[in-house]
This record gives sequence, structure tokens and C-alpha cells, in this order.
Amino acid sequence: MHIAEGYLPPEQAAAWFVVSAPFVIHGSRALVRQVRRDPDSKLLLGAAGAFTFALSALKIPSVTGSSSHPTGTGLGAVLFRPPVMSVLGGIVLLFQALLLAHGGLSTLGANVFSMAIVGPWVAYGSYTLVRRGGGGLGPAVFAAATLGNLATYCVTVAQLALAFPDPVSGLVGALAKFGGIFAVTQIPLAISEGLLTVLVIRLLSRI
Amino acid sequence: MVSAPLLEFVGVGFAYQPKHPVLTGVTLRIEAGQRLAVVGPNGGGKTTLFRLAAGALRPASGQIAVTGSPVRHSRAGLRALRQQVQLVLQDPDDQLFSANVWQDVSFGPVNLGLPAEQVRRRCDAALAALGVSAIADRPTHLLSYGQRKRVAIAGAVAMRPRLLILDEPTAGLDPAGVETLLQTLHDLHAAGTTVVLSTHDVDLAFRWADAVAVVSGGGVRTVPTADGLADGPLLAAAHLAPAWAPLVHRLLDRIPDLAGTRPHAAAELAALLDNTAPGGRPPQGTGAHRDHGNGDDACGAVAAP
Amino acid sequence: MVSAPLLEFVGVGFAYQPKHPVLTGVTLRIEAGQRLAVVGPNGGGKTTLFRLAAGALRPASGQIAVTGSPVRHSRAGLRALRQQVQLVLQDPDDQLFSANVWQDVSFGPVNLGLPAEQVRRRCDAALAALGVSAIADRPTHLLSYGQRKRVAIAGAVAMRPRLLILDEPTAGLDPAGVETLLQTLHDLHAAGTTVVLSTHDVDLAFRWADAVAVVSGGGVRTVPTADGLADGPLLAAAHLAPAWAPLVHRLLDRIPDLAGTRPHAAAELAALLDNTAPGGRPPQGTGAHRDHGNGDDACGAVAAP
Amino acid sequence: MFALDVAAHTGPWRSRHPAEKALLSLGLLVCAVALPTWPGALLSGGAAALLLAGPARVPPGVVLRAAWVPLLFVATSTVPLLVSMPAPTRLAVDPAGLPLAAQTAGRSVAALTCLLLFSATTPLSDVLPRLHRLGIPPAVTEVAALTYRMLFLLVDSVRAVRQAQAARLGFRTWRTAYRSLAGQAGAVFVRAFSRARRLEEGLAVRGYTGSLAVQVEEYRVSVPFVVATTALLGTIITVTIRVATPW
Repeated sequence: MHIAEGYLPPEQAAAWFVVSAPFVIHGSRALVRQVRRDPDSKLLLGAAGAFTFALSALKIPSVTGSSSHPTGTGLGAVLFRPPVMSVLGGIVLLFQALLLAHGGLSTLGANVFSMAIVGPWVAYGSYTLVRRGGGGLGPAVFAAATLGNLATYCVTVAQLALAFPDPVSGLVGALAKFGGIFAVTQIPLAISEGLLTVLVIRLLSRI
Repeated sequence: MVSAPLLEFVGVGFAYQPKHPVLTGVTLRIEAGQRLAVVGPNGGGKTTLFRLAAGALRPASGQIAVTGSPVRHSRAGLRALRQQVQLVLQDPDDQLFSANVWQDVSFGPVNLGLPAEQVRRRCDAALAALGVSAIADRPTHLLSYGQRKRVAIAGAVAMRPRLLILDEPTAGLDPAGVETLLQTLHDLHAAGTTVVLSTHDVDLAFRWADAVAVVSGGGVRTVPTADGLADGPLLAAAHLAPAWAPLVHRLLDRIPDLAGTRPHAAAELAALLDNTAPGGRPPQGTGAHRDHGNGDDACGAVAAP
Repeated sequence: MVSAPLLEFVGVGFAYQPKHPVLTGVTLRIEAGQRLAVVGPNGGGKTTLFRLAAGALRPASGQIAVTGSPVRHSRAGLRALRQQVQLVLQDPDDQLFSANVWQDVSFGPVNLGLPAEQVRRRCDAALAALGVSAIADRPTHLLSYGQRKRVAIAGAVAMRPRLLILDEPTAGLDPAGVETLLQTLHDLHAAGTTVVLSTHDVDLAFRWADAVAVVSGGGVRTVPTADGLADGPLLAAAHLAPAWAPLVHRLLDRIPDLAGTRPHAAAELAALLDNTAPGGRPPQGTGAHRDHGNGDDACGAVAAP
Repeated sequence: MFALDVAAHTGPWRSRHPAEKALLSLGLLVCAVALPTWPGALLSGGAAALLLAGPARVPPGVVLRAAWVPLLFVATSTVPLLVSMPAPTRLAVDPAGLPLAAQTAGRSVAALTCLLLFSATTPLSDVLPRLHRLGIPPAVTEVAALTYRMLFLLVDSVRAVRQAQAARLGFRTWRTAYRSLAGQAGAVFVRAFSRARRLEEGLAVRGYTGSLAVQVEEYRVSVPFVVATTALLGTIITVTIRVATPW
């Protein structure tokens, strides 16, 4: 779920850039170091970015009739680790904004924070926790993808609620309103992405 | 009795972009049991024609019918079509998406909802028909290009279509690979499948097909193989070079010893020449397989010395 | 004066996996100014041979030399090699890394550290040589397959190599595309570049090349074109069909009117037949371009009626 | 493949310097977002719309198709602004939210129009190799450029595989559809990394040792274009401040 261009008030849009910047700069430094050590990894990183973008061309059938696409944050975080995903995710979100008008430039900071930072970290954390707790690959991947997607959704809702608090009940009411209106599509979608990612990882682990 | 053709296009038009039609008013009949080669320049609409036939695209105008019934593009209509017509794309990687060969070939039969035993039987048969039974448990991405091509065809064959359409099946294969594939298509045809393929190799079309469909300038013209591949203006319009074989036949008819012989491949001509050389070299078998199926152009046997 | 060949392999062996050698003891000389066609079965080692020549692989045994100096696989050695030898792979998407044609072609010259003005001049010349100047500002992903092939070749030509090696440059092109590409290669050759290409099309090799290198069974045998493509056992060992043209030449010599004529393409034979048909049809120009460069097999002009 | 990308590569502004187009459309975008929505967003959005339809000659169909998904988001997320929640279990339509809803939706639509003006006129391949001038490390811009090149190949693969699966009845039931989707993602993953490996080999042959520096086409910066852009932005800013500032 991308926040559309111009939807956030200017101060808040700018604030999310400030929040995201350290993560993206840290990720870029890691990327530059990796590329310097191994120039060929540039091509692998390009492929990883292109793969993450291409996932948005998958059409998940959804209960509400419309189809939607997976965020790919869970799969990306498990395969490529969160620091790299912050840069690759940023590149992918930029391309989605410019090639598809999904998201936007003014809202790039906010979308990067939800989809390229929080989503991957939550996914990676869930994956690690389930694995350490003795869970199998399947449950770990399911948790990573579902929780990564849900975390992205929750952050987006919080970003909208912060921008537009309810005149009566304030932030809490706004969270309930924005959370409610997107829950219909986003919660089934998170579970779908979890199931799909398990199937993908199973397929990939067999080849 | 005049029966409906297996597949029929009547006045079919199609455009990817509104103002640039790829096909305009295409009329085409594919009869059951036919071997049809589709030739034409790159970008001329061959693949579009095939995608229309397989229901992957919906015609902008005109009608497509299978055994006389118009194709409906509803879910049920497409499902019915796909059990009759299967298309194998040029790049096998576009069709291989499972972890291993067996799973990939079983994809269609499993989706048909067949019981496990029937799925197994169909896969076994399809793998055997394509000569890839031995690699059934290999991961698809570790196969050679030629093997991937055969597995992609096996996936379509496992659907047991009445019409099998292959887009450039011989592209990228070496001559030995082409021969083996032609033998396979020959066997599938003998077992009752109608086979359509596209190719840039007019000599291959000449020796394999009953009829040739020339796609160019948005239209399609179907002609019997021997006429079509000797028709200079028709070929030139489609940016095609003439085939060697029909020209060689004309040459042979001017040599008294050889008049009436009809070699369809260079190897056959080589054998013929060695057998009838003025010096009289000893005869040699060619060993190569080939088809002699041009109905209206019966092949003379290779003449004995 | 005996000068060193442009590229020479002496006893070169290579294996991707220790126990499965792809090439064993290959000896090959490519003379400056030659046009060499490399033929052989898929998986037979053609691409490996090319990668060795371009310095992308390091021979396990034996030596590769350019104009008499052994190739060193150090950074500087490879840099020197790449200014002499450029390889164009079969799939253009394996070499086009940029989304913009001009940028992609400029990669080599920029990488050589040339000043901007020289880079520009080289790119302009390379794009013009390949006939793709008009699409210099187009994105790679909107080009047709044939255009991408030409851009990939332009990228190699911009390096101004003395030896240009092309892996299956005509694969996937339609006959008109093949003719245009051959014309381009003809022009590059005329401008002083030594050109080596691999192909499955023996008739193409026959009409284009001076010499043919047959790669099979881990070894390479180089023979003059006319001998090689009429050598049945040699071709059979490499899973190749014979070429039509040399067989047709033997046939023509048995027809008194036509003896000595040497058509190299089916279109030329068609014109010849139309001009000398017993019925006497009016002569037609073939219009098609082709090479007559087989040094030891001088081409007779197409006979007048 | 992406209508906006095709428009950017074929439109009349194709050979304008990307910085000119960035100044114009991103300048308008900043005005739309940062100035008081009335009349700032209306003026900037209106200017962007006129430029799209006029000199940039972007087909209206391209704009509308691209705008559909973000407009759906704007419509959905504006609903909560029109509703208030006086108690945790009560929702009430709140006419007082109308000005904020109109302001937010208006700003978003205007900013979206400015974004479309940029993306429908400026090819990414012109932008990415120039970004290092803004201090972005070349390693990052080169990875972005490779991503841009390869994503077309991969999105093509997704489509081709989807069609091939449909031909073999891969979307007959929910169960088969999920299996097919996983197949698409798996196939694309394998394809992505085999592409990377093959490109690595292809570039090695071309002499790649770590830098993917290329020469970018030189576009002359048009002084009239820059002057006109500055004048337009200046006018929008002045008028907006005049109108929005209470005397």
C-alpha cells in the first residue's frame, strides 16, 4: 500500500525523509563497500532490485474481487538482508513512483520507511525468532512475509493517522479509522503473501 | 462430406496499439491431420496469430472457431479451447516454472483435476514421446537448451491437444537437434495430432509441411507447400529466400539420368550424386531421417545407380 | 615473408569440470583479413573456443597468441587483448547492460579512458557501421531482437578490434535480417576487420567464409570452405548436414548450358533457372546482395541466357 | 511496456535536458505540496495538466491509466477524513472534515499531475547516470541503472510465464492459482540470477573491471525554457502568497 503523491502534509512528508535517511545511507555505505570488494556483486544487486520490482507484477487474487500484488519485503529481507533491502527497496519504490505512479516523490520518505525499512526488519526479525525458537523453514518464512506485510500496513496507517488525527478522539480514533478502512484488503493480502512466499521458498529450496 | 476445419480464422484482425494493426482480416483454415508451416518476416505477426489461436489474445474483429464452434473468451470457453489447442512458445524458459521436469510436465494434467494415476500415465507418455524420460527428476534450469525445448513441448503434449502449435521450435538447435525434433513431430502427427509450426527455414518447411501459410503485411495466404515455396513474388513479399529443394528438382529434371528424382534434403542430394556420379563412386546410405509427406508432390525414391 | 597469424591457438585444452574436457589440444590459426566460419554441434565447444580467444576463459593447457605474442591474463594483458579481439555473444541481452543505446555503445571507449570527443566519434562510427544511428537515443527495452543484436555488435565495433568474433550472429533473424547483417559484416571486413562467426547454417558459411573451422569431439579442423562443406565424413562427424550450394554446383556441371555457373544462394539459382529455362522466361534481376569471396573457388558470374 | 516510460521515450520533449524537465515538473510538485493548497495546488496542478496536454503532448489515455491506482488510494483514504469517531464504538459523518478532505485530495491530485509530467517526459536512463552529480555514490546509481535495465526483462518473463500457465489451466481454482503464482515468482527469481550471471560474463568480455561509467548524450540546456519555467514558478508562488495571505 503506497501513500499517493502529495497526500501527506509537507512538514510530515519532509519528516519521514529525515527518519528514513540514516537507514538508507547506512545501507548505501554497506552496498558501496560490498561492490568495492566484489565488482560483480553490482550485477547481483541489480538483479535483486529487478526481482523485487518484478514481484509487483504478480497479481494475487483477493477476496474483494480486485487483485493486488505482494510487497516482496518478506522474501527480499530473508534473501538479501534488511540493510541492502533499504537501498534496493528505495530504488524499487522510486521506480514504482516514476514508472507506475504508485506512491510518489514527496511521499517517498514515508513509503521507504514502511516498505523498505520497517517491513524488512520485522520480516527478518520474525524469521530469525521462529528459526531460533526451533520453528521450521515454512513457519519462519510464513511469519516473515505475513508480519512484514502487516508491519508495513500498520506503519502506513500510523503515518496517515499522525497526519490526520481525528478531531474528537485524536490519534487513537484516526488509527481505528484508517486501520479499519484498509483492513478489508490488507489483512487477507498479508496472509496471501505469507502463503505465497512459503510456496516460493519451497520451490527455490528444491532447485 | 464437408466437415468443419479443426481451427478456422474468419476475417480476424488484431492490434496491440490502436493505430498499428498487426493482423487485418486474416482468414485461415487448419484441417485436422494437416502439417502446416507458418513462414514470414520477424515482427510480421506469426506469434500474434499463434497467441490468438491459443486464446491468449482476443481478436479485435472477426471470428475464430474450433471444429465449427466459435471460441468464447469466457473462463469455460477458454478452458475448453485449451484442451484442444496448445501453444509452445519459442523460448522454453517462458514455459518452465516448476522445480523439476516431472512437476513441470504434470502441471497441466494436475490442473485438469485428473486422478493421480492418470496424471502419471499422461506425464510418462509425454516424456517418452519427447525422449526425455531419463531426465524426469532433473531441475529444469540445469538442462541444456535443447532439453528445455523438449520439456516445454512435453508440457503441452501432456494436455493431449488435438492441435499442437510450435513457435520456431527449431530455432537455436543444431542440425542433429532439428532432425530429432522433426522425427518427434512426425511421430506425434502419426499418432493423430495436427501440428503447426513456424520457421525461417524454408527448406525445412518444404520437406516437412503439407501446406505453407505465409504471414506478411497483416494477412495470411495458405498454399500447398510445393507451389508456395517456388512462388518467387509471394516469398519476396514476405522477405523470404526461396527454398533450394524445388529449384534443385527443376535442375534434376534437366539431367536425363536424374529426372524425376526428388531429394528433400541436401544429404539426400549428396547420396544421389554419389550414386550416379559419372565416375561411379560406391553408393552410401544417408542414414538421415526425413519426411516424404508432401501429398501433392510425391517423392521419388532415391534413384539407384 | 611468413608473418605471425592474428590469433593462434597451440595445443589449447579447456575443461569447466575437471574430468569433462570441452576442448583438447586445439590448434587453430586465424590470419589477418580472413573470414572464418566456425561450425559444429551444440555443446561442442564453439562458444568455449570464442571465450578463450576473447580472454574470458584461461586455457588449462597450451598457448594462445595474438600476432605472435602470448596472451597474458593479467589486468594489463587482458586490456591489451580486448583492444585487439572483441566477442559478441549470441544473446544480446547478455551484453547490453544499459537501458540506453548510446550509453551502452560508449561503455567500451569510456572504459578505455579515451577523451569524451574520441568516445563520441567512435560511438558515432560504430552506430553508423551497424546502421543503428537513428535509434541511438532509444531505450534498449523497446528495440526489436534484430536491433538489439546490432547494438550489441556496435558495442564491440566501438572498441575498434582487429578481430571481431560473433557467436551465432544470425540466430533468430529472418532471412532479410540475415542478408542485412551479412552486408554489414562484409563492409566491416572490407574496412580491415578480420571476422569470425559461428553458425549452424552451412549454406551461409559456404557463401560467406574463406575457411571453415569444424569444432567437434574436443578438436578443431580448419579447411578451405569449398572442400570442407563438401566433405561428407567431416560434416557427419560434426553432426552437420552438407551445404546445398556445392552439391548444386556439381549438378550444374552436368548440364551443358549451365556448367561452370556458381550460384551461392537459392535466390541466385532461381534467377539462373529463370534465365535459362527451356521455355525461355524473361531474365529477372535477383536484387539480393551476396559475397563471392571464396578465394580458392572463384565464382563464375551468373550466366546470361 | 509501461505507458509512462514509452511516452517519455517517444514524446516531443525527449531531447530536452533532464534538468530542465526536473526543474519544471519537480518545481511545480514542490509548489503543489508546500504552498497553501488554495490556490497553490490548483495553479501548479493546472499548469502541469496544461503542459501534459499541450507542449508535452502526452496522450490523455496514458495519464488516466497511470492515475487510476493512486486516485483509488486518494478516494479510499479520504473517507476517514469525512468521518469522526466521537466514541470508540461510534462513527459519525462529520461535515467539518470536508475542508481538510478537499484540501488533502486536491493537493494529492495536483502533486500527482506534476509527478506524471515528470515521468511521462523524462526517461530514467537520462536521469540515473546524472544522479552522481547530486552526490549519490556511483555504485548506487549503477545498481539502479542495472535494476532499470533488468526489470523490463523480468516483468516480460512474469507475463510470458503467466500466459503459459493460463494455457495449461493454471488459474482454474484458488489452489492452482497460488501454485501458479509461486511458479511465476520462482521462475523470475531463477531468471533474475541467471541473467545477472550471464551479464557478468558478457561484460567481462567487454572489459568490465568494476566501473560501468558511460557517456551520456549531451542535451543543451535551453535558456528560454529555464527562464519560462522560473517565471512560471515565480508567478505561482507570488500569486499564491498574495491570495493566501490575509491582509
